[in-house]
Amino acid sequence: MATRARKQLTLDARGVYYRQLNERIRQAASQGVSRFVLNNVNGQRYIATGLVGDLVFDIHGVPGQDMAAFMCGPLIRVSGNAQDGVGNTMDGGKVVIDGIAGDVIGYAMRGGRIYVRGDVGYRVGIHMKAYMDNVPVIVVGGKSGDFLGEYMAGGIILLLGMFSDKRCSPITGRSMGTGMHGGVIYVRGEVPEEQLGPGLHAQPVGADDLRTIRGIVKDYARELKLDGEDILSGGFMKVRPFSHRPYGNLYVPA
Amino acid sequence: MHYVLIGNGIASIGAIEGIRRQDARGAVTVIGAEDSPAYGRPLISYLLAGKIGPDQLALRPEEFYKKSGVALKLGTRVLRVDPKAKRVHTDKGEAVAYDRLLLATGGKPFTPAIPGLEGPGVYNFTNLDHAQVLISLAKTMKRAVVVGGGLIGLKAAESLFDRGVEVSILELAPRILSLAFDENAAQLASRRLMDAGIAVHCGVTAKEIRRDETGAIKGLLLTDGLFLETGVVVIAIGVVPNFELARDCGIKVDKGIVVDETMRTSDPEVFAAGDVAQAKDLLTGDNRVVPIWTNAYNQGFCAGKNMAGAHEPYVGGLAMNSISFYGLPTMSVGTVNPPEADPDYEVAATLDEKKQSYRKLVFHQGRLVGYVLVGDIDQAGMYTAFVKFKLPVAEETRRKLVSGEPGVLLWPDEFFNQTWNPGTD
Amino acid sequence: MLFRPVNNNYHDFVIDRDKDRCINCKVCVRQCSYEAHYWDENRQRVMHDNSKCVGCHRCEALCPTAALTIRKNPSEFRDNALWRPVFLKNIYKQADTGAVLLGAMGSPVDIPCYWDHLLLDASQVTNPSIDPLREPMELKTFLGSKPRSLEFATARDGSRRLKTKMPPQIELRYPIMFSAMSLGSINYNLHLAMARAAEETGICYNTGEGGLHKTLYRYGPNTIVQVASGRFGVHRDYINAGVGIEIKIGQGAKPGIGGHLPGEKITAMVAETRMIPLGSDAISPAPHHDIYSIEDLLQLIYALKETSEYRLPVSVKVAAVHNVAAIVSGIVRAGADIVAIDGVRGGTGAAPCMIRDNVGIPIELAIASVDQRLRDEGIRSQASIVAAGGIRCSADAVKAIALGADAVYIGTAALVAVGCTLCARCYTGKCPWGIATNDPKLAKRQNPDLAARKLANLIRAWGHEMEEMLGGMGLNSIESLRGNRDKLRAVGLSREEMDILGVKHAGN
Amino acid sequence: MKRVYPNKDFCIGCHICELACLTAHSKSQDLIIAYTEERTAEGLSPCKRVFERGAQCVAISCRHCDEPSCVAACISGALRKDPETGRTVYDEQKCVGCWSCLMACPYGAIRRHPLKAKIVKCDLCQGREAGPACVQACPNQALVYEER
Amino acid sequence: MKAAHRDFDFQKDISGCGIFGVIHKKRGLLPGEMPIRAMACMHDRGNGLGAGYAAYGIYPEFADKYAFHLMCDDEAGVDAAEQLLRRFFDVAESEPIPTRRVPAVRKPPVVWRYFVSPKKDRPAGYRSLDELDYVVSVVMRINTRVPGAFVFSSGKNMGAFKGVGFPEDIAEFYRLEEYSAFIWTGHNRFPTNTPGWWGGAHPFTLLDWSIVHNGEISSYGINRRYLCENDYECTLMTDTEVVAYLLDLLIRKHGLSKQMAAKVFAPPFWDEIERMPKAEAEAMRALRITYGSAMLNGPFAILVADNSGLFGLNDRIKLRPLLVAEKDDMVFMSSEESAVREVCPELDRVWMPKAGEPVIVNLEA
Repeated sequence: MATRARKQLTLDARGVYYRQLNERIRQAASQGVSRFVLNNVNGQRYIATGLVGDLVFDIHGVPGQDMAAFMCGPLIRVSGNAQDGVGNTMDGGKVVIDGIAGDVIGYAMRGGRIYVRGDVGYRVGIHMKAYMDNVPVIVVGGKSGDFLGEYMAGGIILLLGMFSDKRCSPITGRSMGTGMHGGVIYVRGEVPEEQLGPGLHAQPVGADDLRTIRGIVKDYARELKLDGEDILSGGFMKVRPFSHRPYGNLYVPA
Repeated sequence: MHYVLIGNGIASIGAIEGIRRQDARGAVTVIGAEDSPAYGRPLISYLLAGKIGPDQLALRPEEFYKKSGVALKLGTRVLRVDPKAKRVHTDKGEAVAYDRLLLATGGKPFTPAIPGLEGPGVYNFTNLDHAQVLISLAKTMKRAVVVGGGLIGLKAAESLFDRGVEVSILELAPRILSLAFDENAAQLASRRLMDAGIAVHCGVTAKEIRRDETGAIKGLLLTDGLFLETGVVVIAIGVVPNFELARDCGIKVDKGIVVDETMRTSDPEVFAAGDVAQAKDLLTGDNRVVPIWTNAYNQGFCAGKNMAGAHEPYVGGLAMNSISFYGLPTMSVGTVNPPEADPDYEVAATLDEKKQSYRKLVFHQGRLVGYVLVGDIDQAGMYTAFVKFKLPVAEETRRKLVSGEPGVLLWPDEFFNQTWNPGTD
Repeated sequence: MLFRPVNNNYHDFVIDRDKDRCINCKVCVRQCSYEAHYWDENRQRVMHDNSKCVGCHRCEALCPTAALTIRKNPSEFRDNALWRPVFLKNIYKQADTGAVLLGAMGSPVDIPCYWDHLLLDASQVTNPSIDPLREPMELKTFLGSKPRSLEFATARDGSRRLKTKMPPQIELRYPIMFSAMSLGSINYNLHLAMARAAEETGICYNTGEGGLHKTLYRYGPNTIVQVASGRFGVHRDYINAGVGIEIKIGQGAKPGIGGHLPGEKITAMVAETRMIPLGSDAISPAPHHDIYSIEDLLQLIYALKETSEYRLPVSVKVAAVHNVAAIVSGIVRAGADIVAIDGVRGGTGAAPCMIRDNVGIPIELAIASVDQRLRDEGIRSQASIVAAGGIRCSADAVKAIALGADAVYIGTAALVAVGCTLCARCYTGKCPWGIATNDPKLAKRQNPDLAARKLANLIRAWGHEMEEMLGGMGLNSIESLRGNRDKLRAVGLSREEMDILGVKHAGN
Repeated sequence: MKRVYPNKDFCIGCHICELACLTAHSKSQDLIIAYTEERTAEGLSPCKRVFERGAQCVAISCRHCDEPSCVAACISGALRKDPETGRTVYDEQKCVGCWSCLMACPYGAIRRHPLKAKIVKCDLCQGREAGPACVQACPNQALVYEER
Repeated sequence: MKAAHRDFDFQKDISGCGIFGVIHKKRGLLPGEMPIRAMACMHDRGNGLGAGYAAYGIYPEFADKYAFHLMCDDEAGVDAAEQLLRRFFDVAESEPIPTRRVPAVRKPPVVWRYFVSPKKDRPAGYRSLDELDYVVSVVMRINTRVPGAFVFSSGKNMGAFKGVGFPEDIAEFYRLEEYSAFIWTGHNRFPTNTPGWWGGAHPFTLLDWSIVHNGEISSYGINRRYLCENDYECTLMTDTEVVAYLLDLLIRKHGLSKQMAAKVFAPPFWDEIERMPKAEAEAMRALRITYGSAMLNGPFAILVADNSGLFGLNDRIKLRPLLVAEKDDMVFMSSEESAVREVCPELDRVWMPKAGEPVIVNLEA
């Protein structure tokens, strides 16, 4: 994909309001531009939000909220940190963040991949869902805040805990996987039981899981120029929902 | 346009209705040898049994011919057809010109060569005259022998028996109903007849009819040496196509009159239908003579439409028989006795002797191709659908068919909708 | 009757079967999805089990000999104004199960209904009432943000051209829409029926939060797509499928509470549309986890506007709660083009009873205070207001509009139109009327042809009544009614209530 | 001609059409009497038949085919096509109970009379002002009576 | 922003009427006798509880000054109002409006007129307003805050004369035959419910807008709330005031033409809009969507005058009569033809405008 000649547009985003920036991107995309280099991005929201198709974005700077929301197809590389809401309800494509990312990453995401090299904030991967061949994946190289994978209904979260600035924190915050009723969370190393949501337990991974992890890590390492074998050298545990109907017995007809 | 139909049976009725579907005006003339308006030949047994009166014989109401604009020439025999001049010559000395001609002359009873056959007291069972004679004879007659254990023979036996006559049936084959039914069905039917009091002799036939000096029949000597005393012999072995008219005027005949898919004979203005025609069989696709009531009507109908200018192929006849013996209904449709060695056929049969009920389904390459029902016949039409429409029979469907629960919901969706809800998505 | 918990016998209904009329035809047996009627082999006749009856009246409605009457169970506890039987029965159930009381549809408790305390005006002598049958009468309504003023250019030929760029609008032939009811909570047949009825009557239906089935995209011009916390079936094409997008924050029947579609209702079609696996629960959390503050709402509103390239108005639906006026003001300032407000009497497929019956405020008060607040702040034209939650008849709708709403949503009324009897057991998935069920055997009780016709009839009937009421007031266009509280008078309300509603007492 | 068309997608299997059919063809014209008395005493039975298969069901009766197999099969002339109305008409007087039509009709639309050697078949409620009773009674419009 | 709480508590008046207007396009002066006779001819359209006139071009010597007509319950009211007036304006001239005693006119208020210009040094809080808003705010202030005082006319080179009585009585009271004007409007009122209040009579004015109105505005409730959002207080218990304020809002503040303002008041029906050419349809659609709350619904015929001309407008299903006639440079608008014929028997052209179609006559420069 990278080898194909692409019509490229380089934009200096300094001081450009997001609405103009995104309008410009949409317009260019409709005219056949498929590679965007955005320089001096600083807080512009909704970059690549709602975009479809084979587009590539190289973002230099700090993109703003809801980057890649509802996105379906494009590849985004951020050479820095990202803020909150990356990949909100994202459908497909890939977001690679060579830094840390904020809260609520991949909310209700149902396809595509989000790779973060460093730490992520709270409520990452909540409400992720899968259907048939659409299986969203989030890989976090560092550590995550609380409520990772809350309400998770499908997809894969891979938490490595390796490239983190938070030396003393546990690999994940509290209430991981609360209300989870689908999908799987893989964690490199041990999962502190007290950090798990009610009813959840970490189990050792099986051969199938390892095959899945290996596939994901390979791509992750390639995108972020990391040593995949080093990542895979650690042990992995997994957290799965104890029921696909966690609240089935909570109610009685009045 | 003048349509002339020779023969006044069900094929002609079909033809009249077919012609009128297509052409409201053209003149239609029917020439019939018998004196009465068209009647249902199978009704003869009902008449003979006293179940219906002569007034109930007519197939169509009196006004039918008038409303259909048909001129009737009854009691008239056609002696000759002149295809070149497009005329038919009758025994009344008339020459009737036609534009299109239908030969619906039906079949004639097959009479075996039995010594002593010639003379009084021998009847067949295919026309009204004989039936009327038998009715009057039945008052005095004590015993009768019916030669032939097929459908006609059995019905003849039953109706005579109902008139108080002691009846014996002779069947050459090892069992009765050998053609249309299988052994189990025959067994149940035969049991029902015997329980009623009819004597059934299988594997034998008449060797000789013995007569007294007046020529009256004394009795019948059987091939196994038994002698049955009787005054009356009813020959009910079957019918053969009555195709002499066609043959004599050069129209191509084989087992019957040869017709193409539009029921047209080798003469383009002459059509044939009914028991005389050798037409397409639905299941095999071959042309053969299938002397079945329904086929006769359908062929007549199809011929009628095509005579009047349509070009609609005959879909093919399906052999089917429905007959009851003392309240025990039996039915057979399509292929019921598949070649035993052929592995492509599969038979599923359920027999319940106590309930006198029998169901036999014959499958061929994922399709139902025939069935026999005895006793419980209420689902018959639903089975017929599978045979007639050649519907696919998947596992669940097969199970349902075999367990006696066929239904329209087992039809493929698309076919169901086309059939029941045409014109919708 | 033996061998079952005692409180099963404290059932709510009894089935009254008239033996002279019952012919044992089993229509009731086949219709009752709760198996309250059954064929008794021993007795060789149809029998029933009162404890299973939920009071849906399906059997009564279909009994061909009118042999059945469903009655309230006459068995009563000793009179106690405080400890009414419902409280006792609920406690018995909870003591047995330790579970949360679940209810459905709008709250059955006696929360004051202000529609019943408001009366409409009519013209007499000094101005003429207008006859809607013969004179033009306009109900056409546009939802969306309106500019404060317009600029025109006049061409040389005298024709005028609009210079102001108009924000996107949803055009409605009647100021009524079908409320959000998700595919899954109700079945496809009703979605199709709503879509068709909306198309036929020139209004909109709301998909609810369960996505949009692929065959319904063709009804886009009459569709508002909803985005809720579960984000079921939400993707770019979905967002762009209709004429408006609605962010669901809350629901009148359960403000502050999420939703939960049980796995039983997740059939193949529902799973496909929601983009979730077959048979697993569909959980909508109480909040959108990307919205914890008003600026987050703004963020989502504009994410949706970006995704729809600013072609579609964005609506935000909230439950009517105590501070609704301030909340709505914030929502309008966050960029919403439409605000839908759902009052405490709003319907639901499932809600904890305590929430349903005790949280929220009536829609009448909410609309009045929101409309006034937005006018006070000079931002009323920036967003349209849609009132929802217990609109039972066209007069309710007219009153809502006179109080300040632009249009109303009807949910329960639409379901009643197709047979719902408010038995309030939607969450069982066994709706005998084929509404709140995806069981193919039950769902087909809703023939979309029939349902669409009934829904369209309802809209037209209400429309006609609204025209009559409007004509009676001497108005021939709905915009002259909107916010026109002069057309309302209160009966039996306190000064305080009238102040909030902004109406005078009748006689004044 | 107008015919009754069944829609299996919306047949709810209530069998009310059968009851309506029964009543419309009863002497009493009263469902209760028809069902409880005439049905047992006189063998009154409906021309409709409801098929069920899992969640599916459909109520069928005579299609009044353009070229009906039953008419072709009828040996007594009891069944024929009325050229004026297009209906497939049945004259009970003439029926001899041979069941040929029942066998020939691939739509399963013909039934035996429970007590007599006669068949029962839909007559589209001939003479009934409101049209076929089954259509009128169907609570879900799974039966329609229309020209197609 | 203004909290207009409990504004719903005001009751609008309900009345029937007769109206008349005449304009001389070339600014030829028409004697007061003309509108007086015309109105008298339509005597039976009123019931003696209100009548009034507006006249343009009557104060040429003070043409650049705002002419304030003030009515007060008593001298104290005049003093209070004048005191307020002088805080905001330089007063060039003040005098009682000449009147004569008429038996039919009972308990007249004290009427006074001032010719004023805004002070250079305005009081604090009023400095950011443009001049017209400044004038309006003072009018509103007097009308709402000064007990017993009411400004019933405040435009330049024009004046309103109104009160409780039949038109001919009110004309006699104000000695109108002594005035000449190039635009006259007149009004005869038939209130069904209001007490005879002088301020409630027509014309209703704001700056140099004057409105006479026949009919009832059924949309009053929402028109008033819409105006309230836009900082107009409707306090005069007459639906006519909304017309004046709406004109001020639409024409002066939003910059719409009279033509467009008329379309706001009486917009085309949706089905008509659908049949219009695209650009026109788009304009009308936007107009209705944006200004739905300013639509005047109910029966009305109104005559609106200002220093640029006269325009007449009907509601869109023409529930009230309006007739237009031309003679030379004069254009007449009236509820009844007889009133016009009374003062000008020979007419060049007479027609009834279509419902909702404004008739706009501008003075030539």
